[in-house]
Amino acid sequence: MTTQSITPETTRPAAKPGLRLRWLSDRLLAGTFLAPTLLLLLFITIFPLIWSLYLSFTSYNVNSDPSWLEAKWVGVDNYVYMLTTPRVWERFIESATFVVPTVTLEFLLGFGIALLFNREFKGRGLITTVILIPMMVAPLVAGLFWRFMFQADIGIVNYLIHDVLGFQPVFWLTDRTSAMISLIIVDTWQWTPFIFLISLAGLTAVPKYLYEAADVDRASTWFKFRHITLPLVWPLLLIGIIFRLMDAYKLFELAWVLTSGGPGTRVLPVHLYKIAFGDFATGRASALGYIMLVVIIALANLLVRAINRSRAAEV
Amino acid sequence: MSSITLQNLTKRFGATVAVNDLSLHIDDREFVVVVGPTGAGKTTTLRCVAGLEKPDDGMVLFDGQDVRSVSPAERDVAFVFQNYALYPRKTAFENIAFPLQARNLSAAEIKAEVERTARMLRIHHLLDRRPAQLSGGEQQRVALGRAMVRRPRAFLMDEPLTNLDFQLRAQMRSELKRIQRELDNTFFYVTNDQVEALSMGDRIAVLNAGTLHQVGTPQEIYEHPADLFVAAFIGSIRMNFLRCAFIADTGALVSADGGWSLPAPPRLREGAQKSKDPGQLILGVRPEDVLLSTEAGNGALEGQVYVAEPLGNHNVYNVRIGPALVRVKTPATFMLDAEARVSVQFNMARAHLFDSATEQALT
Amino acid sequence: MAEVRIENLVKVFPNGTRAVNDVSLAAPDGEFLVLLGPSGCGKTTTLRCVAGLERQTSGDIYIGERVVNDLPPGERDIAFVFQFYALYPHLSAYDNIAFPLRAVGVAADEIDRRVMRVAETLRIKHVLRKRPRSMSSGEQQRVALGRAVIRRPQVFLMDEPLTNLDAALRSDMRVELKHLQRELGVTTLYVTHDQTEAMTMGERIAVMQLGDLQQVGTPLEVYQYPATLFVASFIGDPPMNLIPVTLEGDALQGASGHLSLALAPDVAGAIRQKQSGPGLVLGVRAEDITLSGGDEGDMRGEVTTREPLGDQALYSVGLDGQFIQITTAPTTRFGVGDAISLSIDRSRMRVFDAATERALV
Amino acid sequence: MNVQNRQTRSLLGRILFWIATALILVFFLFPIYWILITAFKDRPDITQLPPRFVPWVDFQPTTFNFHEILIEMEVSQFGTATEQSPFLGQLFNSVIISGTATVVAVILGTLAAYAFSRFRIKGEGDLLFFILSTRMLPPVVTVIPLFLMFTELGMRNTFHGITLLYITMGLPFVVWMMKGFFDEVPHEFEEAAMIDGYSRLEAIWRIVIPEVIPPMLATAVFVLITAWNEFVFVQLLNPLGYTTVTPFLYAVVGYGRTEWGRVAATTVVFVSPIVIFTFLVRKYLLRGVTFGAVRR
Repeated sequence: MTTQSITPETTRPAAKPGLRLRWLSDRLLAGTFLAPTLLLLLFITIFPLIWSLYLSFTSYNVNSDPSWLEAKWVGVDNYVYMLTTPRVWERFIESATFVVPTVTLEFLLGFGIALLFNREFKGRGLITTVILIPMMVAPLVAGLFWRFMFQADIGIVNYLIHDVLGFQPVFWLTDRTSAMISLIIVDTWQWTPFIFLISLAGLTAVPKYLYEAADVDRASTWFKFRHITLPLVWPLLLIGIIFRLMDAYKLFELAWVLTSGGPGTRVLPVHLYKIAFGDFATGRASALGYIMLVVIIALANLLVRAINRSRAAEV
Repeated sequence: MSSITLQNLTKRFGATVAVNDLSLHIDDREFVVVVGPTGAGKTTTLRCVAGLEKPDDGMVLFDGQDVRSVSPAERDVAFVFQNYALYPRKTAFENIAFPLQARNLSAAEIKAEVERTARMLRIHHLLDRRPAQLSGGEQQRVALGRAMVRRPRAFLMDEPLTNLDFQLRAQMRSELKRIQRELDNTFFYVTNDQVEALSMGDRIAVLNAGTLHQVGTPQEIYEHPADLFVAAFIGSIRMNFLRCAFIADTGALVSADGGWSLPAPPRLREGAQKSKDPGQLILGVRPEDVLLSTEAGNGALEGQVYVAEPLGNHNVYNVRIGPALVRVKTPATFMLDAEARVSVQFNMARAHLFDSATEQALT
Repeated sequence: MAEVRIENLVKVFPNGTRAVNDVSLAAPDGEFLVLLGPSGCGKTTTLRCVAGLERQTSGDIYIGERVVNDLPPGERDIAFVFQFYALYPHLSAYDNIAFPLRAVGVAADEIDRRVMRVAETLRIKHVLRKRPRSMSSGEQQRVALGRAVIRRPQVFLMDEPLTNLDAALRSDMRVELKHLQRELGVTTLYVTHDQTEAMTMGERIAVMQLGDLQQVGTPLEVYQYPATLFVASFIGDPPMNLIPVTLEGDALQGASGHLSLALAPDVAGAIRQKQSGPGLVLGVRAEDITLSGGDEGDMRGEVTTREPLGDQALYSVGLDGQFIQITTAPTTRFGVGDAISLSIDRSRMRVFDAATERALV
Repeated sequence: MNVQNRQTRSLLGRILFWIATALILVFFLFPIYWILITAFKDRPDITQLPPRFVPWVDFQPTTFNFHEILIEMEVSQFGTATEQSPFLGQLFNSVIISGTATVVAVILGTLAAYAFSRFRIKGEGDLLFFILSTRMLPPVVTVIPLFLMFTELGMRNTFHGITLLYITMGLPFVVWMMKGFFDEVPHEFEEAAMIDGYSRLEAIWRIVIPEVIPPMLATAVFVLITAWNEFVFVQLLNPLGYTTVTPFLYAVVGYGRTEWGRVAATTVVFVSPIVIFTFLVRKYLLRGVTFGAVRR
């Protein structure tokens, strides 16, 4: 047998003994791996949500009612109230006044900076990293930084406006309009880097040969931007924009820290917080929370679709 | 060292049927090549044998024993993946030793076995490198080493040569064949390259779209393709196919556009008569069975050179005959000008006839 | 239509890689010239310099009578076909093909006429409304060709355009592309790593390795008379057998005496005169060796493997630790382990200097 | 070599480019610089107008503020009475709470991610979307029922309550990130090991996990940062026990006349690890901030 020249006479070794958990089928393993995560999410996220769904149909007040079990069932009254009272609609509008300009500004700045930095230059790696620091710090901290700089008397921003440029100082955090502007500025400061990061990734992923083909074909710079850059970066940008829309809509901490939800910056989440923990109207707050959830779930759906589409395009 | 039998194997992924009612027997110590284009179901078949996929229907037998409930680890087969699946953080030595560590072997035994294998594959000097530091060919050998280091019941190979450049591929072909002879073990080898199939297999199974088209020795497959697909897929220069009709009165084959008529020898005549519709036939002629000449010959067709392709050891002429383009293989010394008018003769003794409705061979 | 001439082209990349090393090369008007070599040999860089997509470090590039060294790609009157086709993703096939004409302001009806004609030739009329993403790779390939063809440029530059197609489609496209080039008569520089493509398509082949030009010649010249060991090993399927030998008297001797090949005195003399050292390499093609069962022949060995390939059989014979490959008619039936003798066709062999790697005779 | 390069080559273009770059850097980095130097200023220097920009030139740096927050804090206007600063204790809480939450979340999430990546799971897409959506919920909405639940179960002001919450907040992120990374490890790796005689569990432990250690560490850093930065929940759920740094920071601002020096010093101590981590995981930032949705 020719085998012998290369196969010394050893018997086929038996499998190593010991704890190998071979009886664990893939099915069982999948269940074991998934269970803790799903259970925790059910216990800490879903169960309380269902509870609060129940409460949203009661007149429960955490301060005055002895127990939630005895809270009065009021049907859809809370929802009706929340959707009909003009105060809530004002909050929706205030939220929109914040979300739309902020995300637009972040998009323009972030994409613009990405276009600017989409080239080889000295220090590119370092600069593109330090620019990202704002989005890593807590919104609370970002709020503190700027609250300090926006101080009407000793703040550096007013020093610049008044002492250097010679304009009237601005009461940044106390005036209705300028409070909103401050909020927009700070959010832009913190989250433009996010759009920048996504845009830059999109830009560097555009295959170079497309631009070369356009060069050979004598295409203009505008054509290259319009027909090569934009369509190829857009799927990613869309993901970034939807992320930002969701986050801006949820924004709470920044407004809370900057103005404590003062005039001009009482966006929806701040309003909700004040109903829940100022008035302790738990039932009503739960109802408003659910109204907010509907919007956020719609946005999340958009996001997942955008992600899937850009994944499909990658293949 | 086992025989492998597939019985009515079927595997679906959602709505797509990857393998459709496949039956195939591989003898102990036989080298069987399953060949087919991408998506033919070759890899799925192999993965069912390895136990990496569960068949929806049918079964896999090793030495006549159903292995349905046997896990991949206990099937005791070796598998070489197309992308080699070498562990990037382990050295070549550690990669090859990995299967042995699952068994009761001392470090010294493992070392001896790994080095024996490495020497056989001539990668002994590379054992302390990591996969990233190895060339494609060397990685390929390490992957083979990991399969060979233990003595499995069978080797399953999934396109192991596909990622090599062609010079290396040719070299590895004969080397793999030699290794199989030395190991004297069962090889179940999957490829999309008909050259590999012809050159390495004791027998070849041609698979397309999950269906087995033909099983046979390389010679049988090449000389007697069972249907149009096999005829087109096997052969380095594709077989020529010409639509024609059989005229029973004259015993002639007439081209679909009426441009030519050739007398059919008895073998083709018999074949044509087997068809339900002798008016719709396909004549198949291999490029080496076409004869070109610059002088008009008796019964020859008229054609014009469309594109000439010199390959060094032979030439391929693409010749227009009416609307059809016929590939002709000639010796390297046979030179024709571009656009030259030529006469073309088919070696009808080696021609094939297919039914155009069933696509089955009639001869 | 114009001649393309490259003189002393050197390209050094900023990281110090010398991609192209003093290459001079000319493709006469209307020629199909193939640049062939393994990846990293500098063939694509050369092509990109001709296109103006890279600026050469030194050397001159002529298209026709013009020096185009400093012209941007758009002004060189060339068309470039990229390996990945480089179709504009958000334009239809029609608009992709029409694009080079629109860029120079050709009238709409003229554009339409020309696009239709090109689409007809390339048989892609049915995909004109589709976008690249929804076309097969073969269709994308044709659209990319269409975009190149429509301008009637002076030169076609093609960078591995067939690499991403499957085997059957590739051999069909080879024939079509070659035919199309001859019809149009446009000078073409074609880059590939596939020697089959080079042999079958090129009027001449320029073989490159590591930035150096190794040989330029017709397919048959580079096949039968390779100038260097590299060309011998890169061209041909199977590649040329290369056997280390020394010249003793008027005979070539293998390392262990299994090979002895008497040469004509004038051939031996020529080798002796040109060789730089004792080491020589005998190069002989697989089809230029005949096998026989008898005792006479230039070398003896044992069949290691026999590979039936349908239209021929490929034998490997072990000799001094290497394997000699021999192709024969499919009907020969030597078995594995058979002792056989091999005879070499002396009129078709090549002898190389092992040190300089250049051909001596 | 396209147009962009040619632009950069022109001198005017380069000057404009660097001016723009400088403006961008000032906008994004000045606030950070300003807090940093404020932390090293004396009380009078902080309120000086015109402001003092350059240490040692404009003002003399001092560690006074750090002394206050780390060791003892003046509580009267005249610097006579002092008390132990609560900061160190809360810093310790922050470290152990976010640390524990990170370790547990990464382990559990990694297991789930492996299951999603490798096994065929019924309704996989829906489950994944469900997991993602829990993370997208506005904290102000979820904090209401959580507040009630924690109160009912006596989990307010406890270590396990807030840690459990942070684990759950980190899980969706770990699952999505790690699923992406597992998807990139060829499944042939485990298959080869399983054919070679190992069980799947061994294959995971010996082959797959070593392949994903660097991205797993990056994922851990992101979870850690999220827990570290969290404010709304800890403020409401743990005001009296196991309070972390964020409520402290908020409180420092709140004490009537704000002691900006203390705020700045606290912030510097609090943010420094974040800056270091940002540099450590810069390769994974894009994936991190998009839940692994964008992989380039």
